[in-house]
Amino acid sequence: MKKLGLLTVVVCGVLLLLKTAEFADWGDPNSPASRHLSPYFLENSIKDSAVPNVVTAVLADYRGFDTMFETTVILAAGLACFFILRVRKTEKPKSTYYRHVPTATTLRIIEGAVLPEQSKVFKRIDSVWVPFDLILATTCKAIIPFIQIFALYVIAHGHHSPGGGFQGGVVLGASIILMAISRNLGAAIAHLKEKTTVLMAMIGVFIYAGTGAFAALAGKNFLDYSTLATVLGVDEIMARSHGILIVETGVAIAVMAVMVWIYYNLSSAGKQDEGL
Amino acid sequence: MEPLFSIGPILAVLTPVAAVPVLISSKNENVREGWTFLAAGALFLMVVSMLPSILEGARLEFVIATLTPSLAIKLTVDALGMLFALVASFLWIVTSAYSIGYMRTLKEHSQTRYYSFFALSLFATIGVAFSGNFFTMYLFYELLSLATYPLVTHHQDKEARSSGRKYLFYILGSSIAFLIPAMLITYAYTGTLDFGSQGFMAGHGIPPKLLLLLLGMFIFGFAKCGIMPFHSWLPAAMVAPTPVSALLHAVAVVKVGVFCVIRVITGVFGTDFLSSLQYNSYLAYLAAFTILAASLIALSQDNLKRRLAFSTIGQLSYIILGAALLTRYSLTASMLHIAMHAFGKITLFFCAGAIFAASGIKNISRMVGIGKRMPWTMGAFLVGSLSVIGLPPAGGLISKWFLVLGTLESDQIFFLFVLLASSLLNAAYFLPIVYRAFFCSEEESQFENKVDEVPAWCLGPIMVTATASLILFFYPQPFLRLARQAVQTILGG
Amino acid sequence: MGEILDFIIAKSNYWSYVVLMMIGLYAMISRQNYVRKIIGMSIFQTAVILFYVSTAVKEKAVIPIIAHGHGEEANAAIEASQYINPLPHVLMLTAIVVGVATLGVALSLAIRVYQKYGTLEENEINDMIREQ
Amino acid sequence: MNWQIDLITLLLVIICGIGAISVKDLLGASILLGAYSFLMCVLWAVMGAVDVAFTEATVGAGVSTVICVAAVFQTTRRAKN
Amino acid sequence: MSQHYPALIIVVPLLAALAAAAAGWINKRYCFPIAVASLAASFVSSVFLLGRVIRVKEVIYEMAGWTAPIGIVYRVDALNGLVIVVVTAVALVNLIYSKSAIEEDFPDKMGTYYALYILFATGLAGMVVTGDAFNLYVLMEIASLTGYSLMGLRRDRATVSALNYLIVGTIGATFYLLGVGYIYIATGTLNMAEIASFMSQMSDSGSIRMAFVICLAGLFIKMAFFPLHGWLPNAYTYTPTASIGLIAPLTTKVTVYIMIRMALSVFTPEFSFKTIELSGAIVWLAIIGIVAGSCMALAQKNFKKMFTYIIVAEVGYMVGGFWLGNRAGISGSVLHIANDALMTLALFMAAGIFARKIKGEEISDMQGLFRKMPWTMAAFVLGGLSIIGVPPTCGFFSKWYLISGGIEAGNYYFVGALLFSSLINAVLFFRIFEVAYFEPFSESHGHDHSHGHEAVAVEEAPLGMLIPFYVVAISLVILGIFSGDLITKIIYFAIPAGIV
Repeated sequence: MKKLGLLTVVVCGVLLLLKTAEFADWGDPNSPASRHLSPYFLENSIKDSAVPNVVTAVLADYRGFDTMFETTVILAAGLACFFILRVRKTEKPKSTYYRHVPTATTLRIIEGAVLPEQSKVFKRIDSVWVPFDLILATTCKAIIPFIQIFALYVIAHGHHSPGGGFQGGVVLGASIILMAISRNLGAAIAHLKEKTTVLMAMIGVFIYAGTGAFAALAGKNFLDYSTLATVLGVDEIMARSHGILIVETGVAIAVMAVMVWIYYNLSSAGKQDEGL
Repeated sequence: MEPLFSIGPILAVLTPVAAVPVLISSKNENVREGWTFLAAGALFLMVVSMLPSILEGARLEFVIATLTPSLAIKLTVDALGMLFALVASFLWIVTSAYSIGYMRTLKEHSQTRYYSFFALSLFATIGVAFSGNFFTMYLFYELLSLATYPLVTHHQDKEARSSGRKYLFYILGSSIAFLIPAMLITYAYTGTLDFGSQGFMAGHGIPPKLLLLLLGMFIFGFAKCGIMPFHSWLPAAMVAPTPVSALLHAVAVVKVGVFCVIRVITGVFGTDFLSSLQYNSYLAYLAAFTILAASLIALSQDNLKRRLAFSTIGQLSYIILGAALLTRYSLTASMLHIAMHAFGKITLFFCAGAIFAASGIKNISRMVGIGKRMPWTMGAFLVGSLSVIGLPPAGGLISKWFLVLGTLESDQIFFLFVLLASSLLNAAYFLPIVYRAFFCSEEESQFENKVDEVPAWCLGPIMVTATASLILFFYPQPFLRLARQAVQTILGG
Repeated sequence: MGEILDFIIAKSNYWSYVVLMMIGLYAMISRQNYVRKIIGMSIFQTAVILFYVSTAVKEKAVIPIIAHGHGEEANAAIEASQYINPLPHVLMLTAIVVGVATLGVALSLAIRVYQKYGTLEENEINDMIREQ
Repeated sequence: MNWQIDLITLLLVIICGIGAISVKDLLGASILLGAYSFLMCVLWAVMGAVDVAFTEATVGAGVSTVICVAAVFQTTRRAKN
Repeated sequence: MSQHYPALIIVVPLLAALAAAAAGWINKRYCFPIAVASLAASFVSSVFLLGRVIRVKEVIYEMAGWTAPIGIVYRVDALNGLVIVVVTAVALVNLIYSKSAIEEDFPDKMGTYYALYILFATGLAGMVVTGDAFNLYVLMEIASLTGYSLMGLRRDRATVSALNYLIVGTIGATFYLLGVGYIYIATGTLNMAEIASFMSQMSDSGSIRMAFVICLAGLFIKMAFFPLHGWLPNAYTYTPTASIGLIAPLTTKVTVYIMIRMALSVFTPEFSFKTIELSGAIVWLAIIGIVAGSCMALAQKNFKKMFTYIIVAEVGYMVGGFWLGNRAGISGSVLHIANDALMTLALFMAAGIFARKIKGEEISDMQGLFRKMPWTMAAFVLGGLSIIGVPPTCGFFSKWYLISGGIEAGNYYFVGALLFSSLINAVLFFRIFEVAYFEPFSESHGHDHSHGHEAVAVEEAPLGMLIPFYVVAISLVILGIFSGDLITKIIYFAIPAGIV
């Protein structure tokens, strides 16, 4: 297998390398790729949708249909991870671990006995021993809100600066994942239940596809945001701009939810009792 | 002459198939068999209703589907097809009656399946008879192979399994390996597959060697015609219940094979084109070889059905020989022999089945004295034998006579001797059976008194076909006229 | 010397994409461990993204966010050659997301495989299957 | 365009790539994959693909690495041969 | 609504997938009706769309209202009009068929299963109708990702084979993506029609040639074309019943469609058949693939695995027929996409019924089945005959065109391979029929497979499975009879006029 692999790789590699000679030079402004289609986007994105970040304009408007399916890909991945991994009924762990917060001592409780889940003094922790680190926990607790605010900024400011629904959604999801890592999976799930993530994922994609379907129902082509003009009471250009914001929001919700969902399932191998 | 549009052909073809759902769903065996009769009768009437217009020289046509502008699935009724359909549909009625007697006497299992596939086989047979082009003919030909498989292997035991395997291997294998490519090559060269009165192969610049190859592929592809060396499925298929052997292996399957060969010679290659190529003589020699070899093998068979099977192989080659000689008389003989041999051979098979049903005996050596117990059956057997040998007063003489005239017409005396030798051999393997059945001393007789004639359901059909064989000697008109008309359209005049 | 350097600069991105791609491909074909195969897959996909992004680059151009896209200057004529080609970027955003989605599914399958067989080595798993 | 940075980063990316598929410790491999992604992101930022770089930084270097580490924790750290 | 058919085919199932997944968390009873309704709507739209395409030759739908090179357009002509009907029909029929199997196999993940199922169908349908090379990649990934997970959850081996499939499939898809990149670098556009319009000036460009080769290599991997077919048999053999009826008939066929689409409408026939001198080599690979696939099928004892090798051979038919480069061969190839989808569906439906009823997958487990389940076997026989290529089933007609294409091109090796494969298929299926027909039913069925609890009574399949099965089996014959109309009214217009 090794030799075969090496042979394949060498043959493919040499072929591909030889053909790079045919490409336009790196950074050549006159390559066909730069001359043909992209000038239209660059020159018209402001005219068409008043979005200075051309990438966002192309992503969510000109090629919005791609992006809808990109969101669907993420959703499909979430569904797939859930479908493959999730186990609903697991046997109760033989022993559970609790931390006595004031003294930072760890208690191991064997079968039967249960400490009050909602107690302020005792906290349930994962069986894979997690050293309690006050600095880590506090820092993370402190920065998570800032991360989330930054994520919202990225989403909302995608029209004018790098960023948008995807990046914002991922950052938002990462903040929840950070919570799960710095404390434990249970803490994250307590904040954002699995069912909520699923519904959010559906809603996120639905916002996107629904906007498109609205345009189709209103008589124009699917995903044509200019139909929003009458609803929002703005002209067609601004309607496109707002439409982009709406679908970016949908994307952000879906991506954030799915990222968290995938993490929940992967980090606990589908049991969702104990994380990393 | 332009063909007339008519829904007659499609109705006729669909009649047997229409009966199948009813057959499957009916729980009561009387209802089921009643339906079989009804379908058989309806089919016969439908075929007969088209007879007058055919005799007037018309051609009826119905296009089922068009594949490409030059290729369609279409049904055409002409004189040759009419002749064959008439034989097949009439004998279905008779065989249905016989089946009832035979199957009930032996208490066979899965009778519903049996009758359903019987009807399907008839559907395919009539389809072949009425095919308007080679493609349609091929479709129904293939369908027939599959529809008969469950009939051949009806007993579902080891023997049936190995025979079924052989049957499929020869029939399906040859058609996939030879027929499809031959058909496609032909189509690629000529751009049509519609039968013409003088074929459609001429004038397309096909290299002669390829033509010979194609002819061979067509003949061997239609392995149902039983020409050597592709004959050994036929004796193997004798494991089937006797009515199946009777209808399918004396009438439907093998006759479909030779019918297709006649179509290839007349409708695909065309007689003029073939005789200009001189390839017909190869075919004639092959047929002659088969005639003699099969007759000799038949002599050595002790199992009655196997002997009949080899006799069939020989008789089929008469038909091929007649077609291959390409003269007016020989072609007439060839077509006529389809009918004559059908009536004769089916009588013989019915008799073999009746003997088996009544006494459980399959081998000839144990049939000594049976004529005294079953005089009617053996009397019919004699008539059938006479017809197959070609002796008066049975219909077989007529076709053989024409065949002899054909060999004279073509100045090929060799084949005349083949025919004579074969007739002698036929007599040698049939007449002793009859003789020993009637003329033997009491102590030689192998039968107890309790062996008696078969029930009326069995005997009736035997009588009908035997009588028909006799009548055809005196009154061969319908078939002779159709055969003459068919030859006339081919050779003109 | 300068010519060679220019040539290297002009093509180095394309060369390295090929190299990376082949690294990934090699890992996917030859490595026995499934996680390593999956890592190889990730590298493989990223290499193609590198290729696309490299095609978008224009010399002396800036990122594709229109300067002064607001207010009164918004209607000023836009010179397309000033900005980097945005289209490959858009495509590659999608490709990155597809990449992480594939990675997630692959890893969950790998976890499942590990739960069943207790190993992630392809040859060991094949041996186990053969023994069954 | 800073081709020097570009070349050096390219070199580093390749080294990280080779490292990620060669180390026997899968956790290390995952981290190297993260480093690879991050360097890639730098590379793209240098090339002016800011949106792509941003996405790669969050998705590739961030979430991908995390789920990779998570998967390694759920399976095994050791890769044979 | 009629102008939105191309969008409806895709969007209705997409929305329904969301609804089905959500319903799985709220009330599971709604999942199935939602799924069926959406796929039915998709099917009806595609039929109407085909009707419209027959009238107007080409339907273009501009997503978001942006015209061709700027935005993404869906372009439906006779070629994909036909394929889309097949895709949606197969997805719909198989869904109805596998309701009980889904309820049995995945009781607690039903909603997710339905959502993945619909998304898979959506992805395939999108791949068929899209007119944008990159959009195709995204949809391909949707179909692949959902496909991996639909495969991955059954017995132990399913997961490993799904993982292997994922790795191979990703290589294929990424190669395709790279090929699109090469096209983009040379032409600067992603719209298929526009690429084709540039192709006449581009035909000597090295990157276009490279793009062609890379795309083709990627697609060959995904469709399991001969030397790259290793992943398919394992992946398909261990796939759950409900999924296999969707994945096996459609994945390879849609990929073959994409190959045809790329060669005809992106790279243009002139380039694909003349400039690039690869077609001869590809036909040769197809010939070897047909023969090897058939022989491997002959060596199998497990009937599901046997079917998978038949798929490998059938891919050889389609690819080989197409690269013959003449009208008959391409017609046969396109016709075979439709026919083979239904034939494969029929086979795997039968396999699903057998797997449920006899709890075994060996051919020897099928003893006496004609007696026990005559209706199922009757339809199965029809499917088998179609694979063999016996008239009047549809399998015969596509083979007819393929062979006549081979004769026209003078490639008698291809003709020989097709006939050889037909013969082998005849042997394969009659071997099964013989076991099921001649050998008496033995009561020991299933004991060693069903883990202790008593063997399930072997009897006729429930109507919920039988009726869809019969719909497919009968459509094999109907499709066969009307294949002439299919060729003259639809497929004829799917092939560029330059090809004779």
